[in-house]
Amino acid sequence: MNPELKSIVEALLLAADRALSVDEIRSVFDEADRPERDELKQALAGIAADCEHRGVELREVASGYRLQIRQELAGWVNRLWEEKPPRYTRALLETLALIAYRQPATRGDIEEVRGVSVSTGIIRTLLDRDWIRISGHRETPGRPELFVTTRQFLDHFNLKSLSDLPPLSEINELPEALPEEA
Amino acid sequence: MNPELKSIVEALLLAADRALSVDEIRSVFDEADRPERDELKQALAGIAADCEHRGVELREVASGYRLQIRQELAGWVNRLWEEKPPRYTRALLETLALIAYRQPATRGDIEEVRGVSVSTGIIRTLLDRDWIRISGHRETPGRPELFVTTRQFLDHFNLKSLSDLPPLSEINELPEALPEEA
Amino acid sequence: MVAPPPKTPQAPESQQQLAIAYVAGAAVEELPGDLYIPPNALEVYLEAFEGPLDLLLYLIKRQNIDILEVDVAEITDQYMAYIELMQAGQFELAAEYMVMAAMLAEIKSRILLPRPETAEEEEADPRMQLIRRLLEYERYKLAAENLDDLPRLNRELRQARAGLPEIQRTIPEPVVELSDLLAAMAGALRQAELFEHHHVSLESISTEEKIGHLLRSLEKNRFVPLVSLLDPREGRLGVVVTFLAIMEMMRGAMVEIVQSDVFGPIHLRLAGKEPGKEESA
Repeated sequence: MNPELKSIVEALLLAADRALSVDEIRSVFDEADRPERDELKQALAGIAADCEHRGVELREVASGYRLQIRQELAGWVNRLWEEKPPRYTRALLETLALIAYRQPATRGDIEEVRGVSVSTGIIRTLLDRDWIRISGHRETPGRPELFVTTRQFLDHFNLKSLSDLPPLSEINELPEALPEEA
Repeated sequence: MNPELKSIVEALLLAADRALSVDEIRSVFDEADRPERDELKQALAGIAADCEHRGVELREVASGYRLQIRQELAGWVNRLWEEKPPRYTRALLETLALIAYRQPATRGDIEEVRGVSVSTGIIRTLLDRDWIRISGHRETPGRPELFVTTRQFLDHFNLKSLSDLPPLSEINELPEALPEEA
Repeated sequence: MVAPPPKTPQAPESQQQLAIAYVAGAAVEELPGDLYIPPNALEVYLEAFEGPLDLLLYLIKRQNIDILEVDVAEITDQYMAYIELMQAGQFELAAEYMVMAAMLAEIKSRILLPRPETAEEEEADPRMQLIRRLLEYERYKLAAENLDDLPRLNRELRQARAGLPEIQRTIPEPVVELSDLLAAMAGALRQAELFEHHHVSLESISTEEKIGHLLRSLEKNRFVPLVSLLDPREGRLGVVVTFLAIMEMMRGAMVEIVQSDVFGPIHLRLAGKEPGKEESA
């Protein structure tokens, strides 16, 4: 078996962060040196064997193969999250703040103030967290979505109503505290 | 060396989506069986050795250790994504380079060397990416913001510290006088 | 990023002909071959430069000479040719390009004018500051290229990640305090203000406009003191552009300049011929 093939397949599995089917793996190779399915299965078997004494194992699931952290190690891995909850980026917080103060606001409105484009990921995260919702569309070309904050947003920040947000004039005096890990 | 320790550390590195410091790794263990720093470093060295012929490598960057896909395999791995990695403009890269090599630097400092104004979009993009942050203000009229690079910047560019940046080219000693013009 | 403009194999001698053949306002007609760009490509072309320093570096590198050996007078001519070309293409130039034009013209005029023999004045070679800036810019231009060549995450490198074990506590949501949110708003507002400041740009004074203005102030057969043509309200840049305009007019034989005594006042008058008209014998 081609040892290099094993390395490539392992790299693919660890880069993808999801299960990959045999065909997906084959598709990243140029046609000229695309491995046969059997060859690939052999490489996968080799990876599985190498994992014997490692922290991960090769699993075959419905959509293909994935390298997964061993069940026995779940306890340690979970502590990693306990120790350090993820944090939001400055871009996300500014987007949320602008929606809170300027609602209803479109993506374009936010981009105008911030001078950079607002990523879809940020809007998705805010929607997923139920902090903002789409209240409608602005009747301008493209009919952009109008975002407003939700009740959950008020609850999270312990506000009774939007009028409890400090006025902008006060905010401008605030020092710019930057989220930066120590 | 405890072989199990190596497995746990590997699992942690593959569970996190960022580099982990030695202290972060130690903190997931109960105090009773928390490995000493030396022991942990040995485990990390063991992992690095195991990676020798694999598709991943252990790399120490500014925030700690991470397992990453070998650079040589980027050609295959990148085909898993439709999206092309972002390309940055020269203006952005020059601004970033000036901040990296001159930090702390103000917008004015950057503009002086580049001879053009620095767009707000560029500064925003760099702040959004967490590659730079505002470290304070220079005590000159206007109190301009001082920018420095972050650990995330070093992590992203695969560097352990600022001293790993490619050296800035030397400026040759200027002659006392220039030749007379024709 | 736009690829740098292609180098055309052009003998350096031909660049001497850059002594431009246009008169103020008139269409740019005679351009050296390596300077010709289809009008629709102009925008793309200018975008290839990161500003006046970058353009100057390109002009210098094109001749394969060291920055230290640059002939400021010649490079000024070439630079002006580009500026004219861009303006002829109705391209709105950033103020920085005009400021650099003025600075170059100032240096050029100081080189061309006889220099007083005092030692202090000798020390300040006006070319030195320009060269220092060019070297410094080149240094960081290179540093930026090196930075771009470093392997980086999600381009050459990927974080290796494995699937998480099944019984997995939910990852906690990030905590955000109201103060974090307000600080973010403060940051956004401050940045927006900064953004607005940057809409205020230098009002550029073009050499062409200045020539037109000077033509109106000068009369045939009457000498006007040079000093009276300088308007302090236009600032340093205005003064430099005035000199630049006068130099252009000299080249076009549109003005006569007279200085009767050494270090005496300089006077100008309109030359015998009108710009653009054939000289009548």
